[in-house]
Amino acid sequence: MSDATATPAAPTHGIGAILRHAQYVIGENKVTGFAFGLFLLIVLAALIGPYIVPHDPLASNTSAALQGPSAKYWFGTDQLGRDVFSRVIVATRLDFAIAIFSVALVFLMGGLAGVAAGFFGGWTDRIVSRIADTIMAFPLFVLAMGIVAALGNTVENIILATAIVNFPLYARIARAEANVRREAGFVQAARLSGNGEFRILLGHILPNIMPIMVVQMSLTMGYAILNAAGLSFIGLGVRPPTPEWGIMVAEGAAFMVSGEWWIAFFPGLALMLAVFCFNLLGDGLRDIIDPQRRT
Amino acid sequence: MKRRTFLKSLSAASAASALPIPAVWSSAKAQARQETLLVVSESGPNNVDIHGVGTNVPGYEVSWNCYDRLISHEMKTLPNGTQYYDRDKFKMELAEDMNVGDMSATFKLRKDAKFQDGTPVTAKDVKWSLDRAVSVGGFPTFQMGAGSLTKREQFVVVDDHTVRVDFIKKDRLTIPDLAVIVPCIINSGLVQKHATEKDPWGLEYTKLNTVGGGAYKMTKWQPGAEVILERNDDWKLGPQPKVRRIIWRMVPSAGNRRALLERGDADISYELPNKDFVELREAGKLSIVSTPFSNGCQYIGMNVTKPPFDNLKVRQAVAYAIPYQKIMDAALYGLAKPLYGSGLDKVKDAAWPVAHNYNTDIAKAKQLLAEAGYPNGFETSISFDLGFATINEPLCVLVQESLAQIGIKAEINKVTGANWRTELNKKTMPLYTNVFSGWLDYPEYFFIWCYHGRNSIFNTMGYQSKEMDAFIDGAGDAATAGNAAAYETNVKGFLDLAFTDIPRIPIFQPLSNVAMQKNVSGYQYWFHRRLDYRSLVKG
Amino acid sequence: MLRMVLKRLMLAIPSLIGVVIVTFLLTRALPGDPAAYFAGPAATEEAVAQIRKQLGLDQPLPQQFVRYVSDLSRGDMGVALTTGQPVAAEIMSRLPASAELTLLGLIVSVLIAVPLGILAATSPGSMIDHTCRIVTTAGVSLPVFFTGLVLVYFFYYQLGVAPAPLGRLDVYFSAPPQITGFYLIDSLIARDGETFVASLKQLILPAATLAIFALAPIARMTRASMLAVLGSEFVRTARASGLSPGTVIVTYAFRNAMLPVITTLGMVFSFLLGANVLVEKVFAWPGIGSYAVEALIASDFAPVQGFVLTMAVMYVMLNLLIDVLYGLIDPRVRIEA
Amino acid sequence: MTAAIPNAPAEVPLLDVRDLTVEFSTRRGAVQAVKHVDVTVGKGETVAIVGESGSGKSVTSYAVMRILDRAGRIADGTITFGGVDVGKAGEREMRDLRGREISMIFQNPRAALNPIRKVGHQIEDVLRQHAQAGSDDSKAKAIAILEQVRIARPDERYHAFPFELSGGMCQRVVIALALACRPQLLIADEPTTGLDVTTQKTVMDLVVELTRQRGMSTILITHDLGLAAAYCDRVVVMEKGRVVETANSHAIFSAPNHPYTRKLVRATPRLGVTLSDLLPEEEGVARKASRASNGANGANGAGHASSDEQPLLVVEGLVKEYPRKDTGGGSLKSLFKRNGAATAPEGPPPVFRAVDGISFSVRRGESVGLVGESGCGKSTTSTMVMRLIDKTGGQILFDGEDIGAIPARQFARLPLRKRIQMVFQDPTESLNPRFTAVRAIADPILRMGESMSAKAVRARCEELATQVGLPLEFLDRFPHQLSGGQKARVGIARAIALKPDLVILDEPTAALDVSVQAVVLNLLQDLKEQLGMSYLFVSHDLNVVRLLCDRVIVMQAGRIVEEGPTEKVLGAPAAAYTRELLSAIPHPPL
Repeated sequence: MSDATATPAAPTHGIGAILRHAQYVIGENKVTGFAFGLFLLIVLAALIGPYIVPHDPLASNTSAALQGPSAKYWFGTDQLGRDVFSRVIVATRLDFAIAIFSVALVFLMGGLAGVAAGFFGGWTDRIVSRIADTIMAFPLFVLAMGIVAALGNTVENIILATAIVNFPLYARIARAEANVRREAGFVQAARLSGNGEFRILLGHILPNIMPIMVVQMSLTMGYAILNAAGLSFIGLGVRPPTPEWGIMVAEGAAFMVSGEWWIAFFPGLALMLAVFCFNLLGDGLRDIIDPQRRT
Repeated sequence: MKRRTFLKSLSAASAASALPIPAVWSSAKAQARQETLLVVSESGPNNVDIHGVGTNVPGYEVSWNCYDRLISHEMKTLPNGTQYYDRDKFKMELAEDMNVGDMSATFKLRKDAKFQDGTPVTAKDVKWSLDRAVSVGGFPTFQMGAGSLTKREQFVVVDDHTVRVDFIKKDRLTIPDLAVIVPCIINSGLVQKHATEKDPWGLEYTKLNTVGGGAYKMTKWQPGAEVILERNDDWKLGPQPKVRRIIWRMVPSAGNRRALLERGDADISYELPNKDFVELREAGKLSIVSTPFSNGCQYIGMNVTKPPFDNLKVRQAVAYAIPYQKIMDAALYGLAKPLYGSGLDKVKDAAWPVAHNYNTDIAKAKQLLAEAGYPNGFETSISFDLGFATINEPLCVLVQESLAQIGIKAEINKVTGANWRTELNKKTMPLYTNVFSGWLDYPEYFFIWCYHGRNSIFNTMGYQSKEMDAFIDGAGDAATAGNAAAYETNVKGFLDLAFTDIPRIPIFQPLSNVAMQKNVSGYQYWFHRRLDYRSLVKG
Repeated sequence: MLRMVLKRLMLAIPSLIGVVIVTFLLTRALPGDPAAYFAGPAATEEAVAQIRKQLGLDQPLPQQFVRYVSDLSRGDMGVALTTGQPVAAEIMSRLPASAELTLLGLIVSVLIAVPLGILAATSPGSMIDHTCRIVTTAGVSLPVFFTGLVLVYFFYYQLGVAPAPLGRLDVYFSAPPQITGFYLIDSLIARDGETFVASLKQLILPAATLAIFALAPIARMTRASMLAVLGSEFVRTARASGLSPGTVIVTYAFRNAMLPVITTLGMVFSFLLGANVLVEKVFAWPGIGSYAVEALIASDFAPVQGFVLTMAVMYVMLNLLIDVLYGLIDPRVRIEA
Repeated sequence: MTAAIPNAPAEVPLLDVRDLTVEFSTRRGAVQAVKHVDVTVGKGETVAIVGESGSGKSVTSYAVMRILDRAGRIADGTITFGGVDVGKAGEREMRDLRGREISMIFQNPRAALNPIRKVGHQIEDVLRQHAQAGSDDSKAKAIAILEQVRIARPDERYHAFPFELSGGMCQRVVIALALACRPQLLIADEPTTGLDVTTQKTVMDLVVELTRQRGMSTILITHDLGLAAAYCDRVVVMEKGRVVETANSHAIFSAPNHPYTRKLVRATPRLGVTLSDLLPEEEGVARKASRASNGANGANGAGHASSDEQPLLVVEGLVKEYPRKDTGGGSLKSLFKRNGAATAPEGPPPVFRAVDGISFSVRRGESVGLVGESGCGKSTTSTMVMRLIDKTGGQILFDGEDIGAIPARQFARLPLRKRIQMVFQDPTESLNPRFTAVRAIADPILRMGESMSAKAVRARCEELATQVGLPLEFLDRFPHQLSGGQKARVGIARAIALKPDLVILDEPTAALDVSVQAVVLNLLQDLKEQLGMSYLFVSHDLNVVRLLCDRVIVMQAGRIVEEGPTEKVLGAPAAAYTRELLSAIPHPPL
């Protein structure tokens, strides 16, 4: 056949192609490669961190309080003589969990609501858009504070608050993406194939906007951690003595001026690196999905 | 290398340009600086009238400096040189003479006393002010009540310059209670102009304005940010204060407050973390004055109305499990007076605060807990006021860790500042830490609030003991009657009982720390622990 | 244009109603009892109950809501417990401080980020591009309170080049006569160079903290939209017509690329207003953000409600402003309205 | 691979491209988009560069202008324009060249104009850049140029923004921009693609007229061999980055030399050919033979449906109204409104009738063509018949049942759904990017077919793939791994999976290259014969309609202007509009 001149796509399977593409992007873009490596480190720390740290992150040792970084205490010790390094590592799991769960939650709430709004339009759209507008009209951090203050400062509520403040972002992106595809040829074709509207929404639209949502999720993970840290900073974070980066920075902030910079610095650095990693990774993912639309 | 030199030159250049600016641009400003005292603290007043609804502690400071009272206290010098108010010696302020009789006290007012608007202070003003204190309700009325001043009829105008205060009962706290912040004398004529039917005491007006005759008047107040007080040059009730102008800035970050002090920008600050005080003292660039809180201590309280803390052995176990020394070292940096491990089975003196005989002894605590029927411990929560997190948080973390060793799993519960009082009021927190200190420095005053069966808000444990009540009441009666021996027996009685029954575990007596520039002097410790600007000197 | 403004305002009304309701419910759910707070220490149960009644807190929620709304319609936002001042007055007096800081932060950020974004877009994949990406991403990855603390530590405490982080003006200066409430502008109007320099010095660190945070979204958006526009056909046409690179980039590409950037600016501004809350706390800045945080921590309803409502109104006005600005640049929007 | 250049201009050519190679650096390394290309353009000559997508024809022109993307570079060869070595010229020199000596017009006129700048100012920018006008006279000059490109009321249009002008008008502005500085060479890159055939004619006529007047040379870059031959002196045919043939335009149709040119010429639909003629010789012969044995001769012989039988589809008085949204795009009214010139005496009706009471029928086994220019309502009609949108009025009877009365949302669940299917215009867009080919074909079977095992579904899909000529190894690929023709086949396989009675073909080949179009059209014809389906063929291309349809319906502004058997309507059109459409089709010189 004369038209059988398809592009010579080496792997016939999609996943293979994506992996190859990912490999290319990571290879080509050192920054993304670095972010990916960092991400693996974070995951590793979250998974096995608590079993490998040199000291008990909760054990106080007042005789060794406020020691600077040394061979024994790599990141120094805090006010109660706890090992900052161990606490920073152990905190990874909690911060990572906050990020993952809040992002998953906001995807379930905002992503699905947005897709439905964009696809069905009409009242669904109006309600979802109104909710998103209302949330947007709040200063987001203050709303998160309010939610945590009102519901109590537990990890669950921090996750919930982070998810709620991100709702408009997800709803809007999902809505826009679904709206574009609402009358797309393949959606029309799906209608012709006898797909009901819900099946089209979940089976055809949603998978197509997943890549964009995944990018967004990666970027929001960083924001989720920052949000949790900010809440901790003003005293609405997790309960002591649980190690968490934000609260460690807040605790260490007071020691900064007296020269014990390491108490706040290392958790702050970890915090920054994690957020940095998620942001770069989001960028990288965007490259993988669509090299043209990198922003 | 390059970067370093760059930074150096940068800092040098800007230092050169930054420092002389005030001098070059205006010598008036440098002059002003000499006569201005910059005070920095974490929070500021919400109301400058102590009679107001919900006036906070910083508001007391404004009231103290801007209003006069009939009487005040003399100063004494502590061995370390600190000026400390003398509980037992009164000084005349608005009154030029006080005559305490059996069931009344008569005050002659100074003839030259004037309010800040120039109107003379009369007996009418005094009566109106005291009437107001006992009438407005809330904290001021309660405080007056502590000295058995409860009815307006108790305040009698004898003539323009004579006021008599009648006693409803004999109470040795009545006269001291007239020297606290609450019975301040207000310019009644001026306030009444602003009074309304809904607000007969003119609280709305005095909330924002200082309407007294004190040594300072508030000229600017930006809530949450700044208070400016100017010296009242017509003030005649004492030597003229040296500082012309007080600028009181609110700096929420303790680190910033410290930095301001160290760099010489701020003149004086209290409310710094202990660690900073310790380091500042070691650095020696500033004068640090540390004085134990009069009649106060920080303690661990237990709710005795509910299991498991209704069990004496559990309470004792907890008392043996508190890591006292660790708290002293890590949470307080040694800047406190320990109230534990006295080594004495019975208290030696009839004085308070005084140490109890518990010390950290995990084995004994375990044993006691087992005896109490909790060999494997139990789960509970320990709460603290987030407003004082610098000490409370490490303290609670240490206590939590230590309790875990005897099997008690305590979850830490942070309570926001405003909510703390509500929570205390509910009396449902099983385990918590708190500070209480009384203005009137008498042991029975403390115990009436904190241990008496009439269950005031500060008896946070819900502690009820007939025996305790008898001791406390006995001490009060003995004091009024002037029976020193009975007083001592009763005081020792309630102290020993408080330690054996141990519903609350005193840990330490906090220190009131003030850091100031070397050129600032004249600091005086008052029972309210706020600054008295009148005695401060700069330069 | 007026019709568009009115239409936009109408559209914002449901959101504002939503904000009022959500804020009301949220603040009622805050722990803590204002009555107990007002009653002061050592108050009896009865005293607390009486104050509760005075404050109307004993009534069921719907009635409290009606009362709140009717107060609000009279411009009465209630009285703050912690400072004891009427909320409306305090917000009005503190708003300029926050606005000045946020705007300066935004301006600094735009001045850095937009050229950076353009530079990155004109040479995608280059070192400049990567550096821009890494620097801005690092900026947005820093928690603002941490940035603020580190800046204070270095520039004030260590190097001593920055003034004390003590609010809007050094202690020994007095505020310029209030006209706009922006010290920078007011001091210029008053021809008081000394105060201008002093207030500018105070502004530098907090504004830098905010600017660092805002760099990334603006630079990214500038880069992305510039890249899109540079690849568009009309730019190709302009190039093919031999127009000079300056004309192409400024008249053709930049103005078109600004459109999405302006939208982003709106988002960034509202984001900064949120970040302000933390920055103001670090720098003792007497703005509405720190006011709201203190109030929230103290379970003090009225300021929180007032603050949120003010921010919501500002957000609406800001979006309106952006739409108008958008209309000025893009004739298509103008006609549609 | 360089073919001889017949009739090479004797004098020194204006543009001389020699051995040009353009490389793009991509992820897979450097790719040569243009390989060793030679093109010359003499003074006053009009040369067409023809090729299918990916042939490198546009890249060649960009190289001449030196406006390649960042990734592209001239790897080899020389480009000489009027004695200037373009490859070595400095950027400044090039800037002076562009717009003043060589200018270019692009495919999408609306996108080619700065959307937020008045068109007059855009022309002035060019004038001033090349010092053709100062600040005092630039406006007058710009208006004069607008007038030259036949824009009515140029002094008003000077202030218009591109979005306020129609597509044809925008293209005139682009032409004005290109000709403003009286360049010597105009490069027109697919200047009329996407425009209606009548607009195409006026634009092309204008370009030719203006360039002739000024003695300019022109390069026309197009995929349409017919257009190229009709308007140009010489034609350069490119394939995969190489020039395969250069010939005089009348020679290219009559005696194409290169096999590729021959294939291209054959595949171009034109008068007097049948479907099988479009295919390359051998295939076409075989196809013709098989059709002959089936007793049908090409498209028009398929009239085996008896006329007394009840028609499959009857449309009666069909109306579709949309609420009027005055977005101003291209409408003159908004222009008036803006300038306040006209007070718009009567307001526009509140609704806009996209389809205005049309009636027609489709018999079983019949192919009906629905033709008209963009906005005539043909797609709205087909979408309503498809039951994807609801009608405003009238009836749609399918097999006697009024399917128009069933709301579109419910229709998807009815068994009737599988009897009406559609092949979409854009094969790429109509395939879910996340579905493999087999999954896309299986979709209707899974949703509406009898329940069967996964194996059976697969078997059925393979059967369908074979039927539409899609090699089975492509079944597990995703759309982006398939070529345009393969995607079209997947779309067709999906449409016929449940053996529908009526298939609506919505410009099924508009997005395809001509050679692929030829194959797909033949495939559609074969399938129709095999399965006995009816087609409703929606198209703007009369040449294609002629090949595939038994009857033709011509629509204009929501109404039917003419209807009848294909030969009659296209051979002897009764309506003026039909005649206009026919005459606008470029006729290569034969």
